[in-house]
Amino acid sequence: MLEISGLTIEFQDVKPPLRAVEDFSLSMEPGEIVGVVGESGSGKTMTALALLGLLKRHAKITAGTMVFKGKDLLSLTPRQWQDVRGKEISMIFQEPMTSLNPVLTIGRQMEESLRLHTNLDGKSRKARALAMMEQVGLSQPEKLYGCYPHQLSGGMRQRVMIGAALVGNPSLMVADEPTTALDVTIQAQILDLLKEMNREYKTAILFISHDLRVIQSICSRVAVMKQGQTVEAGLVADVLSAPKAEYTKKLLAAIPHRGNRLRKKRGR
Amino acid sequence: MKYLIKKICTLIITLLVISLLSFLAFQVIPGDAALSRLGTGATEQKRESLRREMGLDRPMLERYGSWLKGFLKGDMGESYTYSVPVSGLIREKLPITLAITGMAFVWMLAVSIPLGLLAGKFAGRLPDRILTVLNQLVMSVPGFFMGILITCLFGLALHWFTPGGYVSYQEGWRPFLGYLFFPSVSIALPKCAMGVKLLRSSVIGELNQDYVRTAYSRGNSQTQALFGHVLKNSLLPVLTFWALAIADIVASSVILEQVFTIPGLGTLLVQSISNRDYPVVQAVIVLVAGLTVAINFLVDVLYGVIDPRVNLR
Amino acid sequence: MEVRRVCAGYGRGRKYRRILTDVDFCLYKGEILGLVGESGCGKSTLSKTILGFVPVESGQVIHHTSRPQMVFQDPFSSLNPGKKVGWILEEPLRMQKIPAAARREKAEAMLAKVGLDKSFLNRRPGDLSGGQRQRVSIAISLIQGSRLILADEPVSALDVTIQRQIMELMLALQEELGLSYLFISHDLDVIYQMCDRVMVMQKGQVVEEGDVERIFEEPRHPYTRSLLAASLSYRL
Amino acid sequence: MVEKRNMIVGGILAAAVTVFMLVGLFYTPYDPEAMDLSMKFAPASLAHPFGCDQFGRDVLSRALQGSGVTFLVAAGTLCIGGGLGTLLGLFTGYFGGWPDEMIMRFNDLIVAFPSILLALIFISLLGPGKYNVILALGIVFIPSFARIVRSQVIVHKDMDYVKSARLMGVGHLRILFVHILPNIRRTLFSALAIGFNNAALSEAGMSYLGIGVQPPDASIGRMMSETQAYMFTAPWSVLFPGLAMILMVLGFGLLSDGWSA
Repeated sequence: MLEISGLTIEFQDVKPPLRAVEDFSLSMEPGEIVGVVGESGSGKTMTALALLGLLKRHAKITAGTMVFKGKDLLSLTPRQWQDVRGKEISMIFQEPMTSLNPVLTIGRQMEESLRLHTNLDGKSRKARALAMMEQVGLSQPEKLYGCYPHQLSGGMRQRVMIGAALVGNPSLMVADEPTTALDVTIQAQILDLLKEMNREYKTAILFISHDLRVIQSICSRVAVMKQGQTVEAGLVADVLSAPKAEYTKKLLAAIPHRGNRLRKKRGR
Repeated sequence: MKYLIKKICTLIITLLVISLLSFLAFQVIPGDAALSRLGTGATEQKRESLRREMGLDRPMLERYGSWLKGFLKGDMGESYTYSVPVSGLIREKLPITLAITGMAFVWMLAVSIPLGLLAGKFAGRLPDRILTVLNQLVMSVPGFFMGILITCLFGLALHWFTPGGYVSYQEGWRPFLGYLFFPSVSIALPKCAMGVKLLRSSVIGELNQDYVRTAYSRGNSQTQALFGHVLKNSLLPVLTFWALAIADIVASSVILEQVFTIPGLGTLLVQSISNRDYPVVQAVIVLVAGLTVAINFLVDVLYGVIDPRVNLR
Repeated sequence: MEVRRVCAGYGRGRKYRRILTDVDFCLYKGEILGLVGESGCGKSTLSKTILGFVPVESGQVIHHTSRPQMVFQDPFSSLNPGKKVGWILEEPLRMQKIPAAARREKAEAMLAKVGLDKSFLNRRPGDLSGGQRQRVSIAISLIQGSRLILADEPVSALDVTIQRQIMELMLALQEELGLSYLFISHDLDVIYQMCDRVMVMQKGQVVEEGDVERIFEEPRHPYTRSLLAASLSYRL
Repeated sequence: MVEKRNMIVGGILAAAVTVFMLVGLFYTPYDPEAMDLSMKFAPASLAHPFGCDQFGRDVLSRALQGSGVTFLVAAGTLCIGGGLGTLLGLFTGYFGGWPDEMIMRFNDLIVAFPSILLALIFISLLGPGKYNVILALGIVFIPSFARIVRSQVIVHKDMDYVKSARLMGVGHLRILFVHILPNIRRTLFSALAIGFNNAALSEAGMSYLGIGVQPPDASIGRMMSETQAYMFTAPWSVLFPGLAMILMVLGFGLLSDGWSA
């Protein structure tokens, strides 16, 4: 369904141009959840933005191809991009507060993709939006419909983001650190929701995270990135149990986990 | 609703404070009001009787009360210089100043919103650069100098209007407003420049917000994102500027009325200050202050309408 | 240090909102006590209360040793952006009227202890990476000779590899200097790796307290159980 | 990049204008009041670079003297308004509480009010003249400075570095002046540059209205109100002083932009 190969992204506003992503390759099948993991500066977010053609002006794709359902994404005109975004590929972001427009109602933002990509009238749009809100676990959707983002908690906002991203029934959703800003219990709920939506709608998810624990719980395959380069890729189980790259080993060793207490002596 | 009530309370208190302060200010004027009215040649007796007649012998708070009551009824005292009721003077001049400031405000909105959006959208590119330079220049011209330049260019050189040929509104609204066109433009120009600059930076700031990225990710075009998402957010900070600009417009109108010899409130105020005609000065000040505060109140309410978060604060 | 039945909150008069209710615990010498809970549970308020930034409504905070110091979560805002690292490090010594030469010497020595060389003295916080800043923060907290450190999410803003380095540094310093930490984190795994004892906090109250192994293996309070159930732990 | 260029251009302009004003305080090529009817409306020449006015007075000398007075007024205003306003903003912002509430409410009221009108009230009470103008404008400018400084202090006082300084045993005053103040200096400089402009413009406007600086002190505003009628016959008598004013505002404006960026 999605075939990225040799993707290279450069920042061209500095001299010499800075390579943010180098020779990135990835393929995804329909309904699959694939993870990209890396520390800050690894280029994982740039890759995600490139998939929706949302790179800032000074970041340029200098090599590689991105083919989505037979369409060459890199040759799309701005007009054609608009038809892909929200309809074929949608995206959710890390900060559910700032990623929602503060002065528009939840309802207006939920049904935006429908307004842009379908000919549905206001009434059926609202019906679809309300049904979707129900599905992403927002109780009392009628009441929330007229609310504004600041009236919702962080977890609810992320549910709204997910609902708004799925309401147009896209085949791929890019999720850029969707649970990083949330508490552990909320994080678990949102991850469950994403898995459920993935089952329900067969929407493939490209899951970007810095946290291998999250990747392990939701993804089937993973690519490990470091400073723009893919150091390792494969099935999550393989990569985590038998890492080949030095960096992956280092990363795995650094993850806090309960098999390895750093505190040897105990004080009193 | 709670927000509105709170704002109305603030408005009333503010108005009271303003009236009290301006009343007190003109109570501590150096020199005796009765003295300045009669001149130094008057006898002690005459002054005493006048003081009683003017009510200057009563306690301060009582005088404030009766002054306020009179003011609200439209009785603003009597001008020292012209010996006519102040309210009459003001009623005659008020429409002139309202017309000129109103026109200036409309020009400001009409020019700064589209240009500000344009400059913000094309930030760093040619239209923006031209606008920025132009803006910087316009902002640097002192108000009265702008008036003089415009008089010279459009009045003396191009003969599009007759400098000093003011036509009263009693003689006809069209020539009246026609004469006010250039003065109001002179007032509005620097404010336009400020407005464009502010809206531009506000739009640029909003365009960098995460929610704009979200809007694009749902398939909005640049124009759709600009008008559907960015516009409302970026107008919020500019709204505050507009409220302040009204005060500035009123202030410039005082000066520009002089440049274009228009007998409005500003001219009246300046003359009264020179003549130490305190009742007139006081009335004009309180009136302008009241108007400014009221307009600020309206802007606050408008803010509450546009920004849903306000009700929480 | 002892915290005895402390209630505290923000605001005055009618606007007062109580954040902490009857928080009661001891921190022993040389111990690392973890504090875990979700955002808004009062973790940060507790540390501010202990330091005296938030007034105590009732109960009391007793310091048996010197005044505690703090390592903050956000290394970007905890260092004055306008000053050089050396200036910041010397500021507490300046307050104690220590002569300039001795100050510089001490600052250098302290930087060495946290693994930074003396070239850092002349750099500004803006030029440092997150991990380096957090090292500087630790140096500041130690330079006054305090042996009790409150660490409010000291590793949350860092990448895992850096996070690990800072955790190891803190443990090494603890052993070398016999420090006591109150270690606040939202990450259960970090707490497990670092701490001797742990307190679980919910809505301003400590709902469960005990040795790390005990809490993780047989949690008693339902809230602790739900936290443990929700937290993703890396499994081999 | 653009900011840096603005800053350089603005700095040069502002410096040049300041030198011009300072010279005007001490030296003029001719006696600004000396009338020479033979030179009435003389255009610009080597002897009179800015030409002469309706009484044959040298426009350059008058502009120099006038801008000297303008400088004095603007600087005096900044000392009073900027100085007191900054102090007020620092203390109210840092300590907060009810005095802060009260003063800020009062500030809101005054900031919303046309500043030149406020100054006119003071003038109408104090009477016109150089020093009264300084006093009036100075008082009127306090709230705007207080507001700007306060908002910045509030941002900084909640940052962790201030708490960290408290833990180092640093006193409130030292935190305010040594730790926080240097971090808000750019905003402060920017406000001062804008304030200089506003003060100079207000002085010019008030003098233009005839209720600002009084003779024998010269003033560009009054010069222009006198020569305005001859704009067409002798444009230099108005244009040159006006141009001087524009350059000043432009210079300080660019400087302010550069600092605030």
